[in-house]
Amino acid sequence: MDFERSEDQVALAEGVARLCAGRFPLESVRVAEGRPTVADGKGWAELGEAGVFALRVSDADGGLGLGLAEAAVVFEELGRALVPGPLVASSLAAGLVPGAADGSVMVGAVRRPAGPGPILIEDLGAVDVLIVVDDGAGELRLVERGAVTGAPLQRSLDPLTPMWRVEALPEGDLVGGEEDQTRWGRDGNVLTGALGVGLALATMEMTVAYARTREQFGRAIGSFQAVKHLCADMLVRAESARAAVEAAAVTVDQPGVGDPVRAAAGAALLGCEAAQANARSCIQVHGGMGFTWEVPAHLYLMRAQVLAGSLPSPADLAAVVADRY
Amino acid sequence: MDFERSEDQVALAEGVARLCAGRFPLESVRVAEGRPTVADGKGWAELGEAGVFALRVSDADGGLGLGLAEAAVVFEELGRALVPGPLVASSLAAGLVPGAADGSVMVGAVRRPAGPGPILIEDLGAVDVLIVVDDGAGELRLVERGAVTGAPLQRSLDPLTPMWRVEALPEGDLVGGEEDQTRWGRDGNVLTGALGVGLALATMEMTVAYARTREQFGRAIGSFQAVKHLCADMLVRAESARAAVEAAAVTVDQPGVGDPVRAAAGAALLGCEAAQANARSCIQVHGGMGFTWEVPAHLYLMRAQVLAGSLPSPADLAAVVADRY
Amino acid sequence: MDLRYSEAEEAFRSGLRAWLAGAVPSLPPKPPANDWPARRAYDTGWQGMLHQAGYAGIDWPVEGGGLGASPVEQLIYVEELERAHAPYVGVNFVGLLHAGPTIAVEGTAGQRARFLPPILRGEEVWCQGFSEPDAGSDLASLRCRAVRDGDDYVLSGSKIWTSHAEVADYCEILVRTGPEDSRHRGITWLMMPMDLPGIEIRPLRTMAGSTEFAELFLDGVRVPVGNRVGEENDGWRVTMVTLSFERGTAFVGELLQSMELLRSLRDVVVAVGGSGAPGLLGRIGHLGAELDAQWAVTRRNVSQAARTGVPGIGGSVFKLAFSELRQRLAQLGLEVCGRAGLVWDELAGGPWSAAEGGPGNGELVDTWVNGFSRTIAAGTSQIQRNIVAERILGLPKG
Amino acid sequence: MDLRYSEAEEAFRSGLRAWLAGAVPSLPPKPPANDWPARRAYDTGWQGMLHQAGYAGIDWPVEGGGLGASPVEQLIYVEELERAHAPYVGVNFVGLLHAGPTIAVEGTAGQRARFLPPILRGEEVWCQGFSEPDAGSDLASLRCRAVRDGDDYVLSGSKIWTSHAEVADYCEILVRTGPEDSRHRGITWLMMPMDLPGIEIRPLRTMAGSTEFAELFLDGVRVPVGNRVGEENDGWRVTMVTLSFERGTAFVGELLQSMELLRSLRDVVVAVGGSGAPGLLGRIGHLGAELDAQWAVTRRNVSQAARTGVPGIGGSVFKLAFSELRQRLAQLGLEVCGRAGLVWDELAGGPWSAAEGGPGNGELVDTWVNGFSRTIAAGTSQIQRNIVAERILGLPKG
Repeated sequence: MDFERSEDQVALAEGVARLCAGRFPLESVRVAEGRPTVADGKGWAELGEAGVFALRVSDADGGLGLGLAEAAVVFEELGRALVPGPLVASSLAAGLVPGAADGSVMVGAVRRPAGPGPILIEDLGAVDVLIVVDDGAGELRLVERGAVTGAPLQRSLDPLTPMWRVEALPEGDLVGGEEDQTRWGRDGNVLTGALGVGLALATMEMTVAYARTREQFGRAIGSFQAVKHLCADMLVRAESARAAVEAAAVTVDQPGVGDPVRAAAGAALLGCEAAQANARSCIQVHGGMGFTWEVPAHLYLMRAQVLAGSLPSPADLAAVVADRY
Repeated sequence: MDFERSEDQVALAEGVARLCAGRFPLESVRVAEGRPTVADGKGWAELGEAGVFALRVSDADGGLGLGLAEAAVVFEELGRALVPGPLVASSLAAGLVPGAADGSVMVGAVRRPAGPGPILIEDLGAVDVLIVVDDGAGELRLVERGAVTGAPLQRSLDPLTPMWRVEALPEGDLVGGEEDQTRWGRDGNVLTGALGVGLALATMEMTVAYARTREQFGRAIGSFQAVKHLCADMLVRAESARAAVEAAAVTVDQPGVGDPVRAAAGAALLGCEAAQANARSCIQVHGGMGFTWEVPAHLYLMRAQVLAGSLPSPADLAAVVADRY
Repeated sequence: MDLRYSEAEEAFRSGLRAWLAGAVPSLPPKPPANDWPARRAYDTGWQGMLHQAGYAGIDWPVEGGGLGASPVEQLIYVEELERAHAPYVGVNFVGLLHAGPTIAVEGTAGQRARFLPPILRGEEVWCQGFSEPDAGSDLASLRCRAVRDGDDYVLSGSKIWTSHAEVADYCEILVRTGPEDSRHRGITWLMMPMDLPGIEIRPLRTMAGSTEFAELFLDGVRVPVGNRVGEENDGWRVTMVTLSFERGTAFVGELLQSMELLRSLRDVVVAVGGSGAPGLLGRIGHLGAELDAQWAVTRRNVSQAARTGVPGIGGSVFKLAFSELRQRLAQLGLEVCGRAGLVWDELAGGPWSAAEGGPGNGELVDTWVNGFSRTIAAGTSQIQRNIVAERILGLPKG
Repeated sequence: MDLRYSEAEEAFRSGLRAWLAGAVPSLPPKPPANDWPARRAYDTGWQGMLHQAGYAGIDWPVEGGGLGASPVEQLIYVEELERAHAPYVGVNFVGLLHAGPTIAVEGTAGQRARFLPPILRGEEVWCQGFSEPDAGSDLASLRCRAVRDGDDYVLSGSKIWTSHAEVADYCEILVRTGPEDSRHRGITWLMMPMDLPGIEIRPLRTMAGSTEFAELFLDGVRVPVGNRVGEENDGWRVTMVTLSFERGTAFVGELLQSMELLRSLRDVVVAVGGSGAPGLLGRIGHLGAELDAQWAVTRRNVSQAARTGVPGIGGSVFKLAFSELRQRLAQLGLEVCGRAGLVWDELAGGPWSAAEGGPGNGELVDTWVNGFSRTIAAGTSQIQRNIVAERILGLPKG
């Protein structure tokens, strides 16, 4: 048992962090804020070339043959860098949808809604194909972008994740049965949780940096206990969620070490919560500046909301954990 | 509209506070800790003489003809002083049970349980009669103490509120119908909330006094923000709950100013929560000493638990508020 | 403790209610959120109507042209306006609630005569220049300098969080007239015309997408000495006078609106049902009890103000409690509307939608996003807790 | 990241498990809670059995007579003991987990030979004399004096929170040998025999009703200089060495027990059903996810210790998170057992009762009451947050 990251995993994280810093620096990502299409095919192809989506595809199929643990490590960095686009869907679709693995095809996803209400889809303007997850029927279906009639909404909560409205979803082609649909939910929970952990770490670091330098009453605000304790709680949340996410990933990779479904649900729950709560603390510690558009604290908060909105509700995730405890 | 206490109400509170300080100083109350019978008839009679139970009985019937607002003011002081015994039941029984109003008869109460499980009754060793509240049937029934077979439990959570176990409750005599039972629940909510507010204020004052004098790292611990903020939150909780309890009392007294049932449920909810949360903070700020038997912080916590245990569950109280909002 | 209103108070209420019943429906449609000239026209138009009807400056002292109403009448006033869904005070906020009252109490007779009537009539709009980039929580460290030169003060520096600066005629501004380290003792309160040379206004976009606030950059702006309210270097006290003038009713409208929103969410949850409903209703009931408690705190606060002229500890209690309550309420609202909470656009098709009688996802999103400012603006919750602990509970300064 | 155990580790686990399966059922009944002589006999008896079986001092260095097991084996050890419901370390806590390891690392060869074997065999019991009435969170301000007189130190002062003092043979005690204001630099670590003249032990009752702790009053107690571990005035460092020796497994037993308790509560809630069940199950699932996360944090911590010899930031994360988790778990437990939570006596008749396979109300009450010490003992959560903020996040001291 050695739950530390391996040297390869550390190197992988550093590599992705470098890629993000070079290709997706926040100031350049922010240029697309509020547009109906944010993620672009060129950036996507670069992520694909770097192996972001092909990580778990077997060597034989041209992938890297790694595990969900490595994917979680990568996704933490993608979250931290606020990389836009349907990262989780495209990663889960690698091996299922031709072109997903190398980033030449951008794959989005949507749950087929059980009840009434509008159907909202993230990044519909950018994707090439859409996976419709039908939890009721236990199916994954593939829909070509062209077969979907949708319109961008004027003002998405996350200005880097444009939401599109679709009146009705086509039936689509069956690409996965119950096992795939279960795997999609489980692994999606882990990867979404990993993105959340990345967000939570980013806001923690941003907050600590600000608290060290911002002065009020003649001292750095980070010297006040009220601020210190907010920061300490951010660390506890982020590190607890990170451990949960990585343990869930390893539990999927290594049969027998635990219940992967329970671990994945918990990882999603805590990863998103850490992202949300840390973003709130980040805004609070930044004071008035935290409430401005300019300071990116709100972007992390809104992305956290998007992640949470892509998952089953917290109550449903908790029910899975309770049921399998 | 003048929601401040009147001069008479202020004087009433001061009088009860003086009575408690003289008759029920904590060091003398604590002598009875852990005994199967704590409340005593003599003290009860003195409370009765002071009018504590007869407050709302009409002048014509030998009472003081005051309102629930005055009762709430009095009960806040009784809670603050940790006065033991079935205060709420005896107050609600005044006018219903002969002798309750003047304290010559100590009246306890118990809800007739809907489901299985042991029947626990507070202070059964001390009471003369018992009101059985049957929420299902919408009735109040009177049971003589002698008709109840019970045994004291060895170790009650609140060492000043001995719990007795009873295997079965006799049927008893009908002393109140649905209206009385509804009134019992509503006014009991307010009075229990008032006791809770008293507890919350007592622990707040105790905590602030300790934080002012206890030194660590060369300064009073109350100068540290972490302690300050715990204390500030105690004030917010206690004062919010106090306002809620007193507004509920006045809403019962003055038809037309609001919904007394909703206000009473909210008062019970917030009064008990303030008592519980402030006791927890009191223990925390006292550090190791707060965990000792000697420092009375735990007595306030345990009394808060007893109050909460005498009420419908927080979920049920909240449901009443939601339903009537 | 009496929660009944007197006959005179009830008469005031019914008169106001009757007038509002006619006035509110006669209003033009609300202008777009960030069209400030249009919003100025709308808000000042409404203020003009209030003035015509005799409802302007209800809580202002009579010397200042106000009605000198009691805090209880003021409470009734705010309550009725909210119940009638009347427009918010909007761009008149600073003039009516802060600058005006300050001038009414601290200004000269000439200043009162010149500046107060246009505020009450809705003719002149004010903004506030207090905070600075490096003076937020620690306002007393402000650095914007004013140097006396003949009959003028010459102002240089910058201000932030100046609301409605783009459409304001005057700015109540705090400047440093004492030495750099004079803190509270070296601050002066001035009325700065916004059309003077040397003022640059840069809109500041909030995370809610609003351009309500701006940064001000002042470079040699000459403000006549006659525009000073109070003595030189006495501006801190002048400001505090006005803050204590605010008698605990500033958030009454928002509190009542929160109660209405909660009721609406309750209806949605009941309509949707399902296994999640009891849990959500429990949270709704709890929030309801807490909002009721803050309504009680408000009435206590107003009663104290009516007796003593100043609100008691209730103001701090309310601020701390309500700012967090409002955030929790909005969080619950966002959960209720599910994925529709991922967009500001008002959508139809869900039980939460305005089209089906619900609060509307756009409204919920707006409430949620704006909620984040509640624990920051006008004193962060951290600063508020320090104040409560030190000034009310008497804990030693740290 | 690998969560699989090696063959050697699995072999260690199965050997231990097999031994426990025989040993635990052979134990006598547990003595009453506050009968300390009986508990000493019980706990030391169990330690003797562990020693006989070769499972004593598993995580002690080999030089100290321990097995020098890896942190992973230590984790397995604690885990298996908990799964087998083996006795807790009890009165041997200080000797096995603190005083012994300190002597093993910092003591002389003679001290090791004299003091370590009796601890491992369960023959000598230790207590701890660190905290003082005026030195709690601020331990470095301790005032208990030790004055050198010939070959003795003469001790005067008082200590508090000395666990199992009544039945202890030795006390690891921190005393002030430097000037009054020398703080960390003037403290010395001594081994004080508990039978010396001048030691008064006054039991300290906790709010849980336990007399596990005591106050010590020392009046001219003569401790031989040979009983000093480390140099004079170097006691702070000596103490810290041991604290870092603790490799993140101290609360593993309690964590696993918490998971078992949560499962048990889940079963009760499912059995009871009703409209409150989904809400309770939601809270249970959330707590479950959080406990799982702390189990992951623990394994990370142990892995770091295995690689580097010292645990990383996980120890502070775990302490802060778990102490509050434990309180919330206990709170939930108390809610589940309703009015039965108003007494410690184990009752029958409800689905939560031990008689019906539930956790038992007495157990739940005990967990709840003891939970209050979790955010206080071994560094309050407030102090912990300061440490995390300053040492891990690098925020400036305030």
